[in-house]
Amino acid sequence: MNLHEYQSKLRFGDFGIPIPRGKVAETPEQAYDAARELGGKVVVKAQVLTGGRGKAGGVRLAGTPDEARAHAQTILGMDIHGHTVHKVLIDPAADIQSEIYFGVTNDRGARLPVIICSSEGGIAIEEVAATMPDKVIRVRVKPEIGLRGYQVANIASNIGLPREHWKQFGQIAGALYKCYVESDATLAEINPLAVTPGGLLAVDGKMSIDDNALFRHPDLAALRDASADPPAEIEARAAELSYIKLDGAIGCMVNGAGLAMTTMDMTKLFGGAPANFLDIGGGASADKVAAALRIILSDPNVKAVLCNIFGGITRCDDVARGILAALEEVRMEQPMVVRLVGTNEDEGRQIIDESGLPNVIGATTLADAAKKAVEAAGREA
Amino acid sequence: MNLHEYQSKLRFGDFGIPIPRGKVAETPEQAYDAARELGGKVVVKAQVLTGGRGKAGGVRLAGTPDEARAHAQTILGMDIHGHTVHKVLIDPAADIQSEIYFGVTNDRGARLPVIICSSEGGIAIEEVAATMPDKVIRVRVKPEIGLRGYQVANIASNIGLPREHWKQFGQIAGALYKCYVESDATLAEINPLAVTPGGLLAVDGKMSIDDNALFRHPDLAALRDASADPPAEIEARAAELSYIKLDGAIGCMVNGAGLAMTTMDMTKLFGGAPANFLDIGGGASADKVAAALRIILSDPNVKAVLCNIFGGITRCDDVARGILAALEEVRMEQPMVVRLVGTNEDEGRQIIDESGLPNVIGATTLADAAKKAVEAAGREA
Amino acid sequence: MAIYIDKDTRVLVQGITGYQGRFHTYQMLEYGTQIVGGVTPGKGGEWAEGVPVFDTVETALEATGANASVIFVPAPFAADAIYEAIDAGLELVVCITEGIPVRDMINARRYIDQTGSRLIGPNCPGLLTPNQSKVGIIPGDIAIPGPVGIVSRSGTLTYEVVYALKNEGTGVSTCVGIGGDPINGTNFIDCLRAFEQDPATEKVVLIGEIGGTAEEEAAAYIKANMTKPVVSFVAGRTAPPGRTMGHAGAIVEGGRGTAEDKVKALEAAGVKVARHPEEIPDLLI
Amino acid sequence: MAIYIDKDTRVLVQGITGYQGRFHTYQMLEYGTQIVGGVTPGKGGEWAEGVPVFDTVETALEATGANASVIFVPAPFAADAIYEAIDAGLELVVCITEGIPVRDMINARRYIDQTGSRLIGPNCPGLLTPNQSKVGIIPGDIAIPGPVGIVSRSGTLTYEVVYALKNEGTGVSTCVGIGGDPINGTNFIDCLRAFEQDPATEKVVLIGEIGGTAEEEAAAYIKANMTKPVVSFVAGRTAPPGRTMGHAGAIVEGGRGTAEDKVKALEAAGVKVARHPEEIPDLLI
Repeated sequence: MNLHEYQSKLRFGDFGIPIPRGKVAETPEQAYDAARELGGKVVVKAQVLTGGRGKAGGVRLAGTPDEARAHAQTILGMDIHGHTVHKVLIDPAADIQSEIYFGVTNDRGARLPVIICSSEGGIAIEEVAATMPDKVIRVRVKPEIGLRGYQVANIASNIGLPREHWKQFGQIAGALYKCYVESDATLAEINPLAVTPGGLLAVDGKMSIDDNALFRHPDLAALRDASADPPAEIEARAAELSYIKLDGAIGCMVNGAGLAMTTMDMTKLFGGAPANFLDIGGGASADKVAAALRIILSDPNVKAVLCNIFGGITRCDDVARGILAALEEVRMEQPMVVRLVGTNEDEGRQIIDESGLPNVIGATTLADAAKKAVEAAGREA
Repeated sequence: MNLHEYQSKLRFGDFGIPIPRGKVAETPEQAYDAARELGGKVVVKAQVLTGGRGKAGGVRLAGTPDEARAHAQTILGMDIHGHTVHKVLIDPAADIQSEIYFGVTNDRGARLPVIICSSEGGIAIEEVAATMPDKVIRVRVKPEIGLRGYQVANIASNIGLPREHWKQFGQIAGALYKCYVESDATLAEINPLAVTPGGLLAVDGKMSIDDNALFRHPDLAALRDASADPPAEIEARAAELSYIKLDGAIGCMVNGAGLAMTTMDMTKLFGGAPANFLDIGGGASADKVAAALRIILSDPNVKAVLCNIFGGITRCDDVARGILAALEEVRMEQPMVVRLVGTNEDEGRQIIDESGLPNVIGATTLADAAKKAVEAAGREA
Repeated sequence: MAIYIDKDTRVLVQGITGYQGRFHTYQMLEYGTQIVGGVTPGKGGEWAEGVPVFDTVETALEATGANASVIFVPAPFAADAIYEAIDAGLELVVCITEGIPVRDMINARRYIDQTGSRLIGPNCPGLLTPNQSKVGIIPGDIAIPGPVGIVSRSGTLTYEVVYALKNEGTGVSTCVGIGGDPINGTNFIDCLRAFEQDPATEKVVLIGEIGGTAEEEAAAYIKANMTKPVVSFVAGRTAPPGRTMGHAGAIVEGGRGTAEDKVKALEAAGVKVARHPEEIPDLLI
Repeated sequence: MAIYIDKDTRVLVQGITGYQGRFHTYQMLEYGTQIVGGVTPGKGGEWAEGVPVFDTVETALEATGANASVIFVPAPFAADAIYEAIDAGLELVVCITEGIPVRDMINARRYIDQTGSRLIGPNCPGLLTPNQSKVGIIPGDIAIPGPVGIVSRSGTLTYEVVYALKNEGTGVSTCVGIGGDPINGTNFIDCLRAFEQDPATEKVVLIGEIGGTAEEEAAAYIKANMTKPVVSFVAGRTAPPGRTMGHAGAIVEGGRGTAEDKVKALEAAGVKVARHPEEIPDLLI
């Protein structure tokens, strides 16, 4: 789960990291009030869970409250890479002398948290890594002893940070690592960490929280902003399904992520294209299957549905019942290829067969199922 | 540094451990008010940093506010093993069905924190260990993974805790371990952890904090109650000296704990007895030496002083100057044996010699110094 | 012979009284696995599917002499179950549970590496040595005994492969699902090494997916160390970069870990890579 | 020959720009120790006592090829200095700092045990190999080279013994102060083993004190493994039970760790125990 810039920075602030004393506005008038209260120049920043908002015009400098209102007027409601802007952050403009990148994430290969730091902040770290790899410092942290002061001194030395900032840099580094660990984050980054006449300042920030750990962070879970998510993804999350919309015509319903990807791959192999990734998970109930089918059919691009279930924990008869339940609510015009193999496969097939559904096509092997789905989608298109 | 019962329990409460909703009273009237506010039976408990207060009459049950006032009247000002009672805790009397001991300390041999638990709570755990060793459960904790739920289940099972209390017991165990770690404690114990009709309750508690870690716990350092400490120990702490009063006639001033103990041992070996343990530490300044001498001479039992310095970090000339400085303030009637060896020993001896102090006796070896001190104390006695 | 489990493996089920624990205990017993006990704190003394339940692994171990455990406890408590099994000294710990926080697994894996125990998973289907033992949730009837060792990051995709082999009359020595999480206890290389040494295994199937660099590392290992032929399949050629494809941890990180990269690395190591799972039996011939 | 340090030991001083660091750097240089660099974060590029100062151990190591360090940084930062030295791969780390919190040392010791480095201390006077090297704060002029190895939990008490030996014309191979803290890096047994193997050491003096069970464990080790004669002294016969005698961690726990217990255990292991430190030279003859 990703946090907005303003949410991330407030959390950084809770851990003692210096952040701008900004305000969130949801209307141009609120932006005006915020700018007036802050005084001086402000930055109006779109709060959207996607990158590249600066280039998209979502970040603008305002010299007066009126200008702030005008910018907010422009930015609020703007669409940035498919995300609608509902909030802007009004931050006092900082007098930035130089910009540092400072982030924490997991190094999967080393199976350790890793600090990533660069003197070249203010731009995407991937860009720095690609163009100036020497400028990206990576320091792994052993969780049992945490980020050590000496490691921070090494980093400060490596990025050539002036010594008068070392002490504060050490505090910020320690605080960000603590924030990362205690938030069960998978990413916590400050970019830029600005060097200003008043010291270091976390001018922009981003956090991603491990979804699997939200059970122990109800405060963070409550920060989820689903307003920009497509309705299908919201419904999928509610039903505990993994769903990602894609551009093809074949709606896929599969149990297991690996098999789901394979099923997608095979539609492509046989000349089609998947409309989505959808994993109904292990031991899926009929309810879950029904939700999955509703979500798939809500995509107007879908010309055919491919349901591929290899029963293990999941029972084929549950899946069959789920399909029937969904079709009582949702009208399905498209053909559906159904392949049920494994636990209770006979019972599952029988339920489908006896339902007398007109558009249902049975399949034996995975290849057979994929070919039939591609053909069916082709006929419909 | 030891915390009072009421301080320990308040800290336990901060970590989510259920504690009685008691109140501290410094006068009988406050005790009356507290008992009236709490209602019902209360226990009036002397707050002193020593054990055995129950047997000494420092813990009494009161049925009414008047009775609570009367008990407080008796207990306040009481001397318990050399500690004067300045505060009482008024706790509601708990309906105790059984008593558990639950503590955390360090197992030095294993170099790990260890949980100690017993179904036989309410009495000193040393007694249980001596008389019913099977009833004392020890479970070591690996700090990098902390106290695990399964370890707590093992403990609950071993002490025969009824299952309806397991969940709460797990929460309390986790909280006490967390409290122990985050307080840099060397001991955190609940005794008894009472089983009551309303669940488990930390009826009595004790904490010792690692003095060396107080720098990172200003809140805990502020809880120090020196009111019962002898003035000499308070002055020693202020001067960063290690001082412990003993019963003999030879005041010892030594640098280094091991050498200080050895010097004490040698007074005994040659027929005397040490009046104190006093380590002036490494690199002691003249100020520190002066404070040390003042503290030694404040003990009326002291018949002779034995100053044994082996210069390493500590410089003999600094020590000599400290002695002279102290003697300008404090009148010393007793003879003082001075042995200065090591760094700047010649300069040190010269300072002492040139001062023309009448009572100062030089010594060469450690044995020579100890013998001379015993003789001098004997002459004075 | 086989790897990791065989007919003598004596298994405890941690979380035996839960829905999944109970269901799969029944399935494992039906298959012939020696399930010698179950563990659910607070339910010691009960029975589940004819198996005695204990409060703790320690007491279960004393009573049963188990040497392995399989974990079905919910994600918030799964790391604790792993520590309990490891601290009790079990040789093999199979964690089926999915959704364990990454931080829990980083810490657990560091801890396990200091012990002599082997963890399989988490978020894995477990192991199957046909006609001897199954520890986990792999449907037993989809495999027959034979000379092919299988190691996979996936669950149901593995079943497809095993089932396709059976349909062609090819059997399996041991099938190991190592799980799809970014941090797990046993990786491809551990299993490849074990299969290389296992006399019952003649050929190996490695089933990978996008994300991470485990397949690339496996390829390097195969090139340097494997004498037995390896056939592979990699899922996720059509997955868009930068998106997480479900809980499998299949993340394409900064251009690394694409299916193309993995296929290329494996082919360069002499591995035949199937275009789809049902091609695997042909490539094994 | 000697143990742990000799004329080839190349030493970094961590905390070189502090009062103690600077003073003892001068003393060590005077004695002939190879002090090749110092470390103080934020002071890289400066010089102290003629020695170059670096910001970090890593950079100091690259520039100097040191293989040991001695730590004089204040207690709140000492654990960090230990981790820095260990992580840089130094073979020997000597921590003089006293007053490090117990919890810091519990964690540090667990960490160090997974590495190949040796920590001496904390709260110790360091090591002295006469006429070759001194790493720490032991006054160099109180010892002459010779065949007696010394290991001690104490500081100034050790100096007394070394000095008494010198006064009798007896020299020292290496003197190791392991420190008085409850948790330290190197114990009696480590040093006894090293002395037993060191050709330059013919006899060993072990200086203990009340508290803990280190002397009892050393006695058991001596009985089982030492062929060289051991002479001992134990401080604290007059210390009252249950009180802490200063920072030395000399705590009598539940009746264990008394001076009498320790003397008894040592004598039972064939060790001659002196009644006072100045008797030791006689017992060595």
